[in-house]
Amino acid sequence: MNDHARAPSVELAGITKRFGDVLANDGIDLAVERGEVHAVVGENGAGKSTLMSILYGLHRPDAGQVLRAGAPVRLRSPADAIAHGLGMVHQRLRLFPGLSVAENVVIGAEPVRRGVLDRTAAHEAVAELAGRYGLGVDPAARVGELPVGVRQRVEILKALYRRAEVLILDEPTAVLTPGEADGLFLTVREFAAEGVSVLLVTHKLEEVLAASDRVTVLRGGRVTGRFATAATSADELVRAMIGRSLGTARQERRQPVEAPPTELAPVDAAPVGVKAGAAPVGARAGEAGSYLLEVRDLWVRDRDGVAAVAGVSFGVRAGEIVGLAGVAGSGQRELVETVTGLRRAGSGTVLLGGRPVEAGKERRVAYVPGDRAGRATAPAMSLADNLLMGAQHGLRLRPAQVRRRAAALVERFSIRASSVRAPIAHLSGGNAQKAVLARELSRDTPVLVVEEPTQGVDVGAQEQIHALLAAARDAGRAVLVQSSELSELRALADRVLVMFEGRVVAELPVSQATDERLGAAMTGATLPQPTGGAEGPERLGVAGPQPVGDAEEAAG
Amino acid sequence: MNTFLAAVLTATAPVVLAALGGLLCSVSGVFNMALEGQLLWGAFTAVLFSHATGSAWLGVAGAVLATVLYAALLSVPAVTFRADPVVVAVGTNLLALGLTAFLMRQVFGSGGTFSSPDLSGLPTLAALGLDLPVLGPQSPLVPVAFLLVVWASWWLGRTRSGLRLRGIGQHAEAAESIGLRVPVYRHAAVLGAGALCGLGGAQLALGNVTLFSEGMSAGRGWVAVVAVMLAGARPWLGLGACLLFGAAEALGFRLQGFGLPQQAADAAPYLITLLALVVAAAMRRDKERTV
Amino acid sequence: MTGVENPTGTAEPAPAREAEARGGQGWAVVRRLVLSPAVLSVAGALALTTLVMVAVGVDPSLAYPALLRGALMDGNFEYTLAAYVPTLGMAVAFAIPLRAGEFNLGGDGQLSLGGIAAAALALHAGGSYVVPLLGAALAGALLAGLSAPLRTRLGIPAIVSTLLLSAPAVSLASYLARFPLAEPGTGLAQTPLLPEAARLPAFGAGSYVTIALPVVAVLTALWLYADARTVPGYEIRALGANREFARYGGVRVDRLAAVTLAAGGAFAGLVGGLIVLGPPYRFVDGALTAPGYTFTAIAAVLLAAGRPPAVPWAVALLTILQAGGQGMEREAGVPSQLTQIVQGLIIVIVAVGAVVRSRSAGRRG
Amino acid sequence: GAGQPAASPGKSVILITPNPVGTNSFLQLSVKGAEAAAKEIGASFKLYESKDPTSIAQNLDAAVRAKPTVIVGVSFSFDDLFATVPKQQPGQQFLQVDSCAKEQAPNLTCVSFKEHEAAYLAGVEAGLLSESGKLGVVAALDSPFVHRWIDPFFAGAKSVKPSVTGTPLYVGGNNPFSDPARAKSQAQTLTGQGVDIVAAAASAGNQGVFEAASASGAKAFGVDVNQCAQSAGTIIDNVLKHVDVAELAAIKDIAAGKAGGVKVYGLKEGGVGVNALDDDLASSGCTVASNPDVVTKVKQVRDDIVAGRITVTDPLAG
Ligand SMILES: Nc1ncnc2c1ncn2[C@@H]1O[C@H](COP(=O)(O)OP(=O)(O)OP(=O)(O)O)[C@@H](O)[C@H]1O
Ligand SMILES: Nc1ncnc2c1ncn2[C@@H]1O[C@H](COP(=O)(O)OP(=O)(O)OP(=O)(O)O)[C@@H](O)[C@H]1O
Ligand SMILES: [Mg+2]
Ligand SMILES: [Mg+2]
Repeated sequence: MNDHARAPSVELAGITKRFGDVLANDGIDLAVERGEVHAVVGENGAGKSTLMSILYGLHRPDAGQVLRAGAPVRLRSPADAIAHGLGMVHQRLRLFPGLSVAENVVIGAEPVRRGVLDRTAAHEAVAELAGRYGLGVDPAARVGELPVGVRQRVEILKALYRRAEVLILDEPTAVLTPGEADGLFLTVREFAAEGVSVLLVTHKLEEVLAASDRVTVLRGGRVTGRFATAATSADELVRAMIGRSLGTARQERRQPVEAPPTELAPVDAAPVGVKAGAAPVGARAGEAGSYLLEVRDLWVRDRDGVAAVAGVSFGVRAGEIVGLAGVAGSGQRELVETVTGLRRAGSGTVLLGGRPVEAGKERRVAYVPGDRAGRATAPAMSLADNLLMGAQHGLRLRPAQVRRRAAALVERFSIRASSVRAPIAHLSGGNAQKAVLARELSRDTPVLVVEEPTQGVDVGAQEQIHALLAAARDAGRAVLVQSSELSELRALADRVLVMFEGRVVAELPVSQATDERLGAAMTGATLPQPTGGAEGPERLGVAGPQPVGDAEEAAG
Repeated sequence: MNTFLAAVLTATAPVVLAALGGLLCSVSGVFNMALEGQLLWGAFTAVLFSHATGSAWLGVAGAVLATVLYAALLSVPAVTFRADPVVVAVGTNLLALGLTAFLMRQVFGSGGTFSSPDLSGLPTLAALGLDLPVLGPQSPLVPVAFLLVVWASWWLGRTRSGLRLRGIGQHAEAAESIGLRVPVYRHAAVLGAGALCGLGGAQLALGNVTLFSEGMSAGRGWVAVVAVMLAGARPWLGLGACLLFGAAEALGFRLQGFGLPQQAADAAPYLITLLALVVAAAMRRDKERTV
Repeated sequence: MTGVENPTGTAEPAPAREAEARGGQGWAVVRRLVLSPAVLSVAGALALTTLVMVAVGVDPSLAYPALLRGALMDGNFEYTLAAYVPTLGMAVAFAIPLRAGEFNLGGDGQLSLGGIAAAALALHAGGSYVVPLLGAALAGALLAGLSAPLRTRLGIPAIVSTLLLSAPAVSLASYLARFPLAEPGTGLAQTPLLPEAARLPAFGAGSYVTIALPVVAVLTALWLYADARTVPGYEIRALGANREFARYGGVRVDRLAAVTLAAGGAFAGLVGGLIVLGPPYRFVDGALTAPGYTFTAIAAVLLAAGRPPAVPWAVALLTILQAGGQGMEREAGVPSQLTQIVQGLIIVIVAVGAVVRSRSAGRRG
Repeated sequence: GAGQPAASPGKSVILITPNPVGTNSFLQLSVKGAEAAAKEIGASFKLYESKDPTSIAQNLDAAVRAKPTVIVGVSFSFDDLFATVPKQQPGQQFLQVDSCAKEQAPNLTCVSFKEHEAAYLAGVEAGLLSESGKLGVVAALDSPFVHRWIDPFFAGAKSVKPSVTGTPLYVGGNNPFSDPARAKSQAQTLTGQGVDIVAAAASAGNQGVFEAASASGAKAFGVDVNQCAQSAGTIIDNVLKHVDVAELAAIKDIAAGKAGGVKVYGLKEGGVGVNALDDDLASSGCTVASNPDVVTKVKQVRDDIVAGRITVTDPLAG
């Protein structure tokens, strides 16, 4: 009895797991006490998800064992794990697209009345949970029709509903807004206070520092550091993770370069592969090229006929990064899809280099989609084949050349992959993201559109990706970045557009884009116009064709 | 008109039962193309047990049991070993054809058709004192078939196991990660489909007629497969497809009497079903456009 | 349907091959071969069928040699080849759209329509076999191509529309063969003999092996090449693996899906033409669909589990099984019902063996 | 049998069918005939079932290699092959049942039937016995060949009662020869329209036709063999085609060295008929037995046909 009381709530001892040639976990020891929030951090491919999957019975370790309250347990399936009081939020969402939110949350532990599903109770329970933790979802909505961010909330609700004694969260905040993330961590703390042990996998060190009690750092499948959160710093964690400190000038702004680049060079040619102490990322405020991407009074209706994009106008100049902020579902997705020609505009125009975009025709922008498994990759195809998509031309396919090109990209973008022939599904989440970025950045299109550029990407790679995007801008590209990470937008963008209910409700130069201002705009609150006279909240955005005129003036 | 309705109901009942089975499988994520063979096996075993016991009801029970066993030939390879269910179905359909014809010679001593005055068929509803003139002279399994559709629709939508089955079919990994034992549900669905095909076969051989003849399922299992593909996870839609198909068939029969070529009558149910699909799809699109 | 789960087949069990190379010692190789799931599944199938034979009083020592002779020896090989050619053609007809994620279950209809079109052209257009063959391919392509707009404009899956269109096409061909195109004065359900000029040249007088064999072989090889080594082949694979991904990558997904469906239909129609223009040189109603080429072909393609180069081998396995079955009936007096039983069992067991194999390879990889 | 010669290794009969025998009563009869013949001449018997023209050719090849006493091919499906193969194999005897190849070789014997004459007689019975004046036929498939059973049946009925109408319905579908449920449904359609006599020509579907007739108080005709016992009190008579008898005779002749030529079996030769003409009518179970005047009339029509006073139009000859 006493022993049990003292034993950690859950303990992983000597866990080793090999996938073919990849040693994903190499003798990992990790213990979590009752009521403790334990962060697990590490580079992409460090083995975090694998370790969590083993704990949840999804993979079986080659060596080592799992102990629960001091006693070894056999976890052959998630059913076993659940029986032992474990719950997990997966990095790759595991939801039923055809079921409603409420059904997704309660399935497996359904409320029943007289042998029949109690839908009312399910809806109430979900609404109550969602309300309590500030995760706004409609219990009756069909999950397949929800944006990724909202789906993530459903995944979290699932774990909350089950009230596990050990809760595993694998990158739960990857697509949450800061407000939602804060709400989640409040919840997590509440749980911990009730005695729940929480394992938190994340790449966001602020979250680690703010929410965890202890941290375990993985690198190359091994534990490279154990820290009490209170006694460590971001820098120390980073060093344990990647073996060095981050570029020091991350938050500083670089001075504008002298002249706008006259020629568009493909990113291939631009300096990439940022190493320690590489060129800092910064905005070159005020430097205006011509509009490479222009959106004029765009209206897009979704399937139910509701205006998802309602009269949006803006432009992105050569050599500029424009950020796109907004709560998930505010029309960003539809806007981006229309800009990239994957969706037909209801009315209005999108001009790329002055030429209108035609839906369904050749894509003329490089585009990094936010939905990695759904659009950005074909998980079952090889990494090489995934890296080719969009660049294929001619009639003959030269597999050797495809592989060579893939190997070069893998090398250049430091993607961790065992082989370019293996399915891209075998890559860790962050490495898959890097592969998509590698593919799109190597396209020599003047306009680059990126959704969630660092979704699920480790801090080292975040820095690298930011440098790549900045390099693209410096090479004279027009870059549109949508991110739910406000700090990311602030670090990257020259200007930030905020969308709310299908409209651009604010445009802020990066110097004025504080969390408070952005947050207010994102939730539809009116805010004092930062840049000039506004007639009302709706007109806060860049209205009508003014930017076009500006551009012409600037060009002339 | 009354006889037309009755004819449609009689002809459709075995198809409805098989389609319902296929639908349960498809909801659980197993594509069941073995319905044709299972229907045939059900018909044969129904006759076998009815003849042996002298009771049509024992024949029905025997058919259900025997076809559940036969369905294990699909469920074990496809669910446990994860073999391609379509390939396995091609095998079991062939097996059913050979096995019924072979056993028929062994048991009844002759090939081709077996019918006998000793073979007791299912009674009509009227004979059981349940006179429902609208339905015509039907075996009790006909209303049972249609009631089972109602029940399945309710069960899938409103019960715990129904919800879980739907979830498993949509995303097996997700189901596994909430602790559902996916194979158990899939086995249950495939074996349940076997039971329904047994019932359908019994209706065919002891209800529609009272005899067994080689290959007498005659494509009904394939019609059921089409219905399943049309219906997705919605039992009512499956029922609708079966009834539409049956009605078109019966109409084609009647029109033959007015000189419609037999080949056109054969084609009619397929073309009418396709036409109905096209009209439904076009209407859906129109609605989307006008909103 | 699991056929599309890994349609790319790109995951090569490279480590397995390396292990093989390393394990140069003969013993390990032999052991692995003997214990390989393929060998085990064939052995299992044989054991089970032997049991069935013994149970019903058929001498297996007569039946098995008869099976082999019936497929491969005594002049039977000619007929096995004659059955192999249409089955392989139908396999490709199913496999092409399958690579793009579309199921073509309407093979019988495309086959029949192609056959009757070839017969009609040969009888009424005169000339050589070229025009009838092209007409057959066109007929099949049009029928299968009909499913493409149904899919893209109205969202009716090809698997449904091809199946629904198949039966009416078979009926139409049957009607034409029985009435307008029937051999005059006989009332038989067949067309008259086709003119000499339209008949396919055969290898040897009266042989059932015609130039259909090289035609189908070359076309199959072209498909295998196109699939692995051309950009459209790559785009088709990507389309099958993830439609949204292909669309995002600039592939005209709807058009490409339509092309694959039509190409599959053309293959099936062509096979119909090749059968009809070969001996007995006429369209005999039911003769195209009775041997069940379509479903044998589907089973073979699914058995090949997304590895196109394996398709010809899977077709060969199933064809030999069927041809040999007839040999068993003739020589060993095995009743045809028993042949069906044996074939059914073998297909089930081989289906299991095929995945056990790919799964163990996947685990190693 | 004791008195019969034992099967000698040299002698054998090989029967090749164009389709699997299955439920096809005509093919079943031909198997029965060939089996009986083999027994009588002391030969072994083998059945080769085919499924399409290619497998027919393959089976014929294999049969030729086996060098049996006689190779029997059933139906017109052998017309093409038997036009060439017998010439290439002059030492081998061939028998074609139910059709005959053009340019007949001396080593090819043919037997064919005038089933339309029998169907006409059945029609006469139906015309005399129908009260509603509405007749129907349920056939497996709509094919000109099948009209040999349909058109003469209606013609025979009209010859005795000009006002009768006849409706043919076809089973069709996926397995037209073995779909009793569909056949029954077709028969119900007919009886629902007031038809009181239904002739069945649907192979395994016949039993379904009988069930429908029996349930609605209508009467039916069987085909090929005596089916009267299958539904007591429902079946008037059967359109008989004595394939087995003709085949037995032909094989015995060939074994005895009398090969070649075409033997046509009509009413005259007793190769086709109805049970009403048979001596054992009383024990046949057929209901026509209780209508002696009908039997008399049928016999008279038979005599007229045999004597050439009535010619039954063969739908195929047109
Ligand atoms: N199913 C699999 N098959 C083969 N290799 C795998 C598989 N799953 C993971 N790996 C490999 O194991 C290693 C660890 O992957 P894992 O997903 O655990 O990383 P991670 O730390 O979660 O990374 P990320 O932060 O990018 O999500 C990676 O190299 C990955 O490619
Ligand atoms: N059919 C193909 N086979 C193999 N690799 C291809 C094929 N098409 C494109 N690629 C790869 O994509 C890369 C990018 O193609 P891009 O459109 O930029 O043309 P490119 O660099 O001019 O190539 P190329 O020299 O083939 O014209 C090529 O260099 C090649 O590596
Ligand atoms: Mg991970
Ligand atoms: Mg990650």
